[in-house]
Order: sequence, then structure tokens, then C-alpha cells
Amino acid sequence: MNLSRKAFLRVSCFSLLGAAMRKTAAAFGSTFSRKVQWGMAVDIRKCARRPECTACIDVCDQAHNVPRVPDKRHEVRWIWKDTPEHAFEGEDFRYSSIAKLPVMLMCNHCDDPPCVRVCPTQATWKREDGIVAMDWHRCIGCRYCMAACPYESRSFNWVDPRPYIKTANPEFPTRTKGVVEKCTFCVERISQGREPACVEACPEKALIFGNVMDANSEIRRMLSSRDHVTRKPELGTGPNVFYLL
Amino acid sequence: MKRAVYSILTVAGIAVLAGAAARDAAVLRWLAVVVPYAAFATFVLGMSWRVTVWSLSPAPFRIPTVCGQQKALSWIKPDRLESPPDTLAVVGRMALEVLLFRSLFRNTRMTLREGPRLVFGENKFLWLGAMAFHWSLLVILVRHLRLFLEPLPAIVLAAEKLDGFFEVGTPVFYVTDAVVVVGLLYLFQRRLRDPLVRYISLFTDYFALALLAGIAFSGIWMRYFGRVDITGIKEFALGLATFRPVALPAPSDSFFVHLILVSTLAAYFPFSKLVHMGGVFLSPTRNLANNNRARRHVNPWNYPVRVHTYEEWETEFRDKLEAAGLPLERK
Amino acid sequence: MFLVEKALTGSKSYWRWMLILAAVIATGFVFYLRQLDYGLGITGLNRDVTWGLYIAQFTFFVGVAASAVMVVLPYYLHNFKVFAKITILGEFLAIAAVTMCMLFIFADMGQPARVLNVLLYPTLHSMMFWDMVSLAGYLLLNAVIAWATLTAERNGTAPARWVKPVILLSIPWAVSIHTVTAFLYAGLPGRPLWLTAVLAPRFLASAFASGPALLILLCLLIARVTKTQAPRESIQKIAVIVTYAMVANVFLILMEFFTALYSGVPEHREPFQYMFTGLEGHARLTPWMWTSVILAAISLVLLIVPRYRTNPRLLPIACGIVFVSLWIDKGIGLIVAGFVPSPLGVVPDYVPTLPEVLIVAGIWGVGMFILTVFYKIVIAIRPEPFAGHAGA
Amino acid sequence: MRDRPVIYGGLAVFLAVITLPFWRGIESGVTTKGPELARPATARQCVASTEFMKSSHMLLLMEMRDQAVRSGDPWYVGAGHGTYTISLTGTCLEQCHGSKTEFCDRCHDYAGVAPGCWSCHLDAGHSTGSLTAMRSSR
Repeated sequence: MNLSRKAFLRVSCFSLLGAAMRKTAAAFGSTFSRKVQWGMAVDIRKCARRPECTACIDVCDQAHNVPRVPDKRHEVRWIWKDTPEHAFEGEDFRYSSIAKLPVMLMCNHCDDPPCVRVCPTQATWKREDGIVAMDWHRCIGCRYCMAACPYESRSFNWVDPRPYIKTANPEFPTRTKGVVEKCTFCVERISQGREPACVEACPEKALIFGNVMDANSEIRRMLSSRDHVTRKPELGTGPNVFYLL
Repeated sequence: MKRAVYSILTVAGIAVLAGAAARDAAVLRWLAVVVPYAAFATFVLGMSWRVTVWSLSPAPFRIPTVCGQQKALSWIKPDRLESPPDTLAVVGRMALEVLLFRSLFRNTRMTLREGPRLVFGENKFLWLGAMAFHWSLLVILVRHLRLFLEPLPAIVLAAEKLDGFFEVGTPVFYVTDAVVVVGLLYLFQRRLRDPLVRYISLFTDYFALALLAGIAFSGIWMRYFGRVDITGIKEFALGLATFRPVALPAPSDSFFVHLILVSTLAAYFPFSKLVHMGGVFLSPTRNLANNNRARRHVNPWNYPVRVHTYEEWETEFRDKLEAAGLPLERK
Repeated sequence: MFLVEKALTGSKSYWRWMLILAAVIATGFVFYLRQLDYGLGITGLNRDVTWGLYIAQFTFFVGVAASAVMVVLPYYLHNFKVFAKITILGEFLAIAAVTMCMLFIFADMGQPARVLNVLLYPTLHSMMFWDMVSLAGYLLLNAVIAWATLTAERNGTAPARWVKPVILLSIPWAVSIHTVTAFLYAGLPGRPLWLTAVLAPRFLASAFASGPALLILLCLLIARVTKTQAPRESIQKIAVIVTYAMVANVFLILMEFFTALYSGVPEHREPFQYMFTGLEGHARLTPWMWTSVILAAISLVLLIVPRYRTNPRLLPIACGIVFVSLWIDKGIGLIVAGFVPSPLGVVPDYVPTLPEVLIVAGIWGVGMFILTVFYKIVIAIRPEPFAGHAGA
Repeated sequence: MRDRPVIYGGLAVFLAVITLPFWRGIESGVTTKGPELARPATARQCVASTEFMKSSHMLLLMEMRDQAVRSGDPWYVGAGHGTYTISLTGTCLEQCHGSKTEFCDRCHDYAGVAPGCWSCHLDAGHSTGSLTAMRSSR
């Protein structure tokens, strides 16, 4: 009893220490130890060519059985459209040429995701390939991740989502009431070597998906040639969704 | 200590024998049918016999053990549950006893402290352990009806759902499984730990607990670790219930051990201290109204006593009394 | 062990009170079952304000629980004998409050059936895991302490020797529960209202004001109901504690005001604006927050001026005001305003629904039920200690 | 003495309760024939032996679940060295066992268990049908 308690304390101390060290290491710029970090580049201007287009949203909602809850307060969203004012809260794009353009928002699959840090059951975690994944079997619905996420990328199932799914995709589960969900970069497609559904569906090819750790990837070439921003970089979360200006 | 070990060894022995018997398919087929029927018949007949014998025993006097104010004068507040004056109150006291183990709740414990000073303190751990064990056992029994009934009544499904509320593991973990084991372990170690209780504990005291624990462990093993074909077992159970026995599903050593231990319990039940299940209803200190002062209770089998009243006596000796000048009741 | 039988006998009004509480609890439970069936959509919570009344009440009552230390510490560390007889009341208050906290968390969970996942997959980098550990530990500590000391007292013996170290452990532990609870909020990026190092100290200060204030009210209530009185001196001492804690709390809040308002950083300023003037036309919290501020100001006057503080008629009013003020501040304002404006700059609205309020009331009922039972036991075991120093 | 009718009445009630399975079984005409399962949709090799699946399919499902969700590896190698894409609806149901109502529910209803799988995973046969109706079926 005494020993196991000691062992427990030691483990917990070390893990806290480990977490602290990892954070410190991250602070000094050694985050880039990952071989794969999937990321997304959103070409705002290309996207804006079709202001009424919702192809990516529709295909995502269909593929993942995202409910269309009419009550805005209980809305569930994986990828959605918002104004630059909301998307880049804290930045000032008032007089910029993108001021009025729609911006596609989704989970940023951060380098150091606060949602993962706070989740008490590891129902959300960062995979080897950098995707912030979710295990809906394990989520207890405490919504701590929602409080922690500075991008509002997470949605909670306030009610049973099934009545709000018109045509369900049997290949993908729905969720049950009381769990949190969000964009997963289509892990189910990535494991089959396919790109995320939204990327595939975009008629303007405004979404570029790829491994940001690979200097030769398309997304890296895009990022090195174009000016881009991320959302709230000052929070240190290290978003991996980039917005090409 | 020795008696505790023997009891565990006996239960283990039964389990091992059952496990060994299960090796032989023919024996298994035969035993799996005969033993449960025999055990159940023993249980039913044994319990009936015990209750019948009790019912024939004379209980002439009211001996209600009371610990509250008896119903008396109108301005004195009676304690109806502690000193029940009528049948309704008796039913209330019985319910408290049967459902909540009222008399155990009242347990006290004497300890000798520095001074020396004798301290009476309450001691509710036995009550708590007993409640945990008995109530879990009831829920477990109700839950087991899912194997004997088809279609399933709502109460069985409800018990199942409530007991498995916490989504842990698969098949889902039952809270009562944990509670019943904790209760039994507490009750077992209680007999060993306290020298006084240990001194008065007999083999049968330990054996009943060990047997129940054996049943619980074998059931838990079967559900969470050993794993069995539950539909096959239900078919087998329904076969027994409809007197059309069918064979056990293929690998069923662990189920057979469980079955034999349960059968042992059933057969042992009427002849052990476990009959307190029925006996509690017939304990005269609990089930009699305390109305001795309000009503006259006549021993029903009193033989007719020949009575010679004073009047008769006076008539008989009237002359002599008159002659002696003694005063007479009737002129 | 539990000395429960002391709570099984009582006057007509005692039973009537328990019956009322039982009815409140039952109502809350029925609505909880509805929430279980329908989902948390039954509450006023929404995708922007994801925590509301449940978590806010939880936060407030962690404070009440932690406050037991304010009577335990002077007695055990400074041998402050005046508190000898009321430490047990503080410990029982802590037990009731922690139980309420756990129920609030449970009520707030989307998948309560999976609650054991927190233990099955212990996640050391989650503050929620540590909060669970500290709350459960605190409940256990107080239950053991209260049981050991009360049983010993009933048996007329000295408490066992192991009790003292356990009590000493409970002192830092009490501080830890509220510190860790503050860490739940203070470590979140993107929630500027909470992202402040002063949150934990502020939590402690408000806890040490609201909890002891409640304790005073309870002592006075006991005196009214049962003719047994806590020594007046002890009540006055607690009142001093309430005073200092309230001063510290108000001071810390003013610090927050200054930093947020003088710096003018929008994300720090806006939650305060939302609370006190309304933001973009949303001003549901404003009347509440001003009530809280005004009550806090009145309470400071009543508490700081010795003449008022020692006035037996004014003291309960002051304590009630402190409690209500802090309840609004922590039990409504702080948590809800933390979500306003949302990280996207949206100003959402949150109004608790009737089922939500009734569930909260049910949990309050549970807390009062537990407290009544415990205090009944204490008074049954020792009616004399309260009466003892009544003259002082 | 005068209590005997009560005692025998109690005994009778007790006996009636404990023999419930016997008379309920006779009354409802229950048979020992267990649930009949629909034959696998496309009978190929099995992921594990029937015997194993009968007693431990839930463990296998959990193992697959953890592998697919937490390790991100959606391929499971079965007993016959066949490889399966881990998908309750797509593989377990559609490819192998047909529908939930014809397969899973038969035994689950019989044994009185209601696993929570179906509050999220869809029944292939009902994928485009009314989801609400499916939910209320069990």
C-alpha cells in the first residue's frame, strides 16, 4: 500500500515534470520533432469565388452524419463559414481586401492542443500524425475541452442528434447525446490514403491538405510562396490550419 | 481459524470436484440435470418441512421484545413501531426488520478504555455489511431471472439496466457484483478478526459465507473472465424450467462449477442457519403484538380445569357455616 | 459509527422540514431523470455558454467546503480554544458542501454513466482529474475526522491518536481543493476573464468569507431553533474572519477591475463590460452583478465597523449579505461571464431553464438534508457545549 | 395456533414465487429453442470461431474498436488470416451478418441485454430509414 502510493506519487510527479519539460521544449521551438503533422491551407480568395458554395460543409456533414440542428444554440459543426472578424478575433482585417470574404473554420489540430491537455479521460488526444482525434466511446460529456478550445471548434450534442440527420451515411457512426465532437481531418479517409472529404469536394481547390513536416509537400510549397495567417497564434496552441491571404 | 480454513477448503473442494466431473461429457450431461433438480426439490421440500414444523410448534405466550413506550394511557405517546399494539404496527415492525435489519441497526459494542472505563458505543458495520450483502443478493437474484423467463418482464430488464448503469467494460460491469463481494468479505473477516466472535463461530457460519462467496466468485469469473455462451445457458435453464432438459452449451466448465455451487447452496439451505430467510418471519419476539395488558391471552391447549367456586362451596357447607355463626355471602 | 439514530427522532417541525426537503429533492430528481433522457439541451446551456448554473454552483460550494479550514486551523494550529465546539460544525458543513459539488458535476455531465472513465483512464495533465482527487480526498478526510471526533466525544473518550495528523493534513488539503478548482479555469487560453493568476487567491478569499458567513448563520439558526447556543465569542471571532476575507476578496476583485479596465485590452475588458454594463445589448447579468457589488459594499460597512459587527441583530444581516453577494459573484457571474464574449467574438445569452433550476434546487435540498441530519446528531450528542459559554 | 393459516399462506406465496420459472414457462409455452439467427449475408470465412464469438464477441469488438479508433489502424486480421476493415456497420453487419434486428437483437433480446452500440452505430438495413424509429426499437 505504502509502496504503491509512493510509486503513484513518483509517477504523477514525473508526468507533471514531463509535461512541464515538454512545454518548455515546445517554448524553445523544438515542437518540430513530429515526422507527420497533417495540416490544411485555406485559400480565402479562391474560396470566395463562390460565396454561396457550401460544398465542403455539405460533404462533411453528410460523410460524418453531422446533425443539422435548427436551434442555433444547439448547433453542431465540423467545418463552417464565418466572417474574418469572427475567424480572426483580435486581428484587424477591417480595411483589408479580405474584410468581407467568408472564411472556412474547422478544428486547427494544434501542435499543443488545450483540449487534449484538459480532457480528463483522454477521449481526445493528439495522434502520431498530428491529428487531434476523438474517441466518442470514452467522452463523458464534461465539456471541459469546449471551455479550453479558443476556436470554438468543438460542439456538444445537447440533444439526440439522430432526428436531425436527414440521410445518414451508414459508413460512419452518428453520435449520441451528451458527447463532444469536432472535425477529425477525416481520419477514416486518411487511413485509406485519401484526402479529407472537404478537400476533395471543393470545386475551387481552395483547400490544400498535406503534411506540413514535409518540406516538399504541396501545402509547404503553398505556404512558402504565399502570405498566410493562423488563428490566435499568440495563445501558443500552434494551429495547423493556415489561411492564405 | 481452523474452521474458517476448512470451510473455504470444502467450498473449493466442491468446486474442484465439479470441475473434474465436467471433464467427462457423459457425466456432465447427466449431472447438470440431476443435481439442479435434486437440489431444487430438496430446497422446496426442506423449506416447506421447516416452516410446517415451526407452524406446529406451540407458541402460547406473547413475548414481544420491546424497546419503546407501550400503548397505555391516552396522554402517553406510544411508540407504535418499537412496541406494536396491533397487527398493522407488527407488520410495520416486521417490514423494518426484514427490509432494513432494524435489530442489527441497534447493535452496540462494549470496549474497555483507559480508566478503566467501559464504553458502550454503537457499531453499525455489521448492519452495513449485512445490508450490502443481502440487498445485492436480491438484485442479483432478480437479474438472474433473465435466464429463466421468456419473454422477459420489465422488472428484470430494469434491474439489469440499473445495476449496469456505469458503462465499464464489456459485458457491462454490475455494481452489485462488487458490493456483494465486499459485503461477504467483510462478514467473513469480521468472524475472524474479533476474538469473541471467532470463539462462537462454527464451521457452518464460515461455510455459508464461503459458499456464497464461491458462488459470487464463480459467477464473476464466468461473466467477466471465463466467458460463456449466454444464449446456450438460457436454453439450458429454460430446459430445466420446462422439464425438457437440453444439453449444456459446449465449453461450460465454469458454468458447471457455478451451477453445482448454487445447487449445493439450495440443498444446504433448509438445514442450515440460512433458513433465517423464512425464520425471520416467525420470530416471536418480532411478530407478536405487545398487547398483553390490553387483552387476555389464554393458552389455547389448557385442559379444562374443574373449578369449585366459593358459591358452590358455601352452598355445600351452608348448614355448618350457619351453625358456626360465620357470615355468609348469600343470605 | 454514524450515530444516525439521533437523527431518527425529532419534533414535528423537524420531520416537516425533512419532508419538505425530501419533496424538493424528489422534484429535482424527477427533472434530472428527464435531463438524462432528453440530454443537456433541457438546460439553458448552449454552444457558446457551455457551463452554467451547475458548474457555477459547484465552484461556489467548493468554496463553502474549503472554508471549514477557517475554524479548524485556528483551533488546531493556534490552539484557539473558542473554536473547540464549532469545528465539528465546519467539518460537517464541508461534507455537505463537497457532496453537493459532486452532485453538481454529475448533473452537468453529458454521459454520467461513463463517470468512472475518469478513474479508468487517469489523466494527470487534466486539472479535472486532480479536482476529482482533491474533492474526494477532502470528503474522505472530513468524514473520517468528524466521525472519529464525534464518536470519541459521545463515548466520553479522547479521539484516537491518528486523528490529529489527519486533521493537520486536512488544512492544506482544504486550500488545495479551491486552488485546484481555480486551476480548472485559470489555465485555459481563450477565456481571458479566468486567465489570471489572482483567480485562486480570489477563490480562497471569497470562500473564507462566504463559508464562515454561512457557518455564523447556521449557528444562529441552531440557536433559534433548538435553544442551544454557540458561544458568542466564537461567533464574533468567525465574524472577524469573514471581515478580513471579504476585504481581501473585494480588494482582489478591484485589482481585476483595474488590470482589465485600465489596460483596455478588449478581451480582458469585455467580460467585465458584459457583467456590469452589458455588451452589444446583452445585459442579463447586469442587475445581478450590481446587486452583488452593492451588497458587498454594504457588508463591508457592517463588518468593518466594530459597533455594527458586534451588534447581534446586524451580524446575521451582514453575513446573509456576504453570502448572497458572493453567491451571485461566484455562483452565477464568474462562470457565465467567462464565456462572454465567445472566442469568436459573439455575445451569447444564457438563461437557466426551469428544469435546470429545479435540479439545482434538488441538489441544494440534498445538501440541506445532509446538513440537518449531521447538525441534529451533533446537537443530540452535546446540547451543553453551546449553552455553556452563552454569557460570553 | 391461530396463525397457521397465515404461515401456510406465506409459505404458499414463497413457493409460488420461487417456482415462477416453472409455471411462467408453462403458461407462456416457452421452448428451449433459442433465438434463430439470420445466416451471414455473404458466407465467407469467419473472423473467429463460432464458439468464441458466442461467448466473447463483445471483447473482439472492443479490441477492434480500440485498434481502429485509438491506434488508427482500421484493418483487423481474423482467425482465417482474412483481413477485415473494422466497421461495425460496414463490415460486421453489411458484409457478414446482415442486419441488426435479424442478428444482434435476436440474442440480445433473448438474454435481456441492451448494449449501447446502436445509439451511435447505424443498422445497415435502416441507414436511410427513420433513425428515430430505430432508436426507440430498443
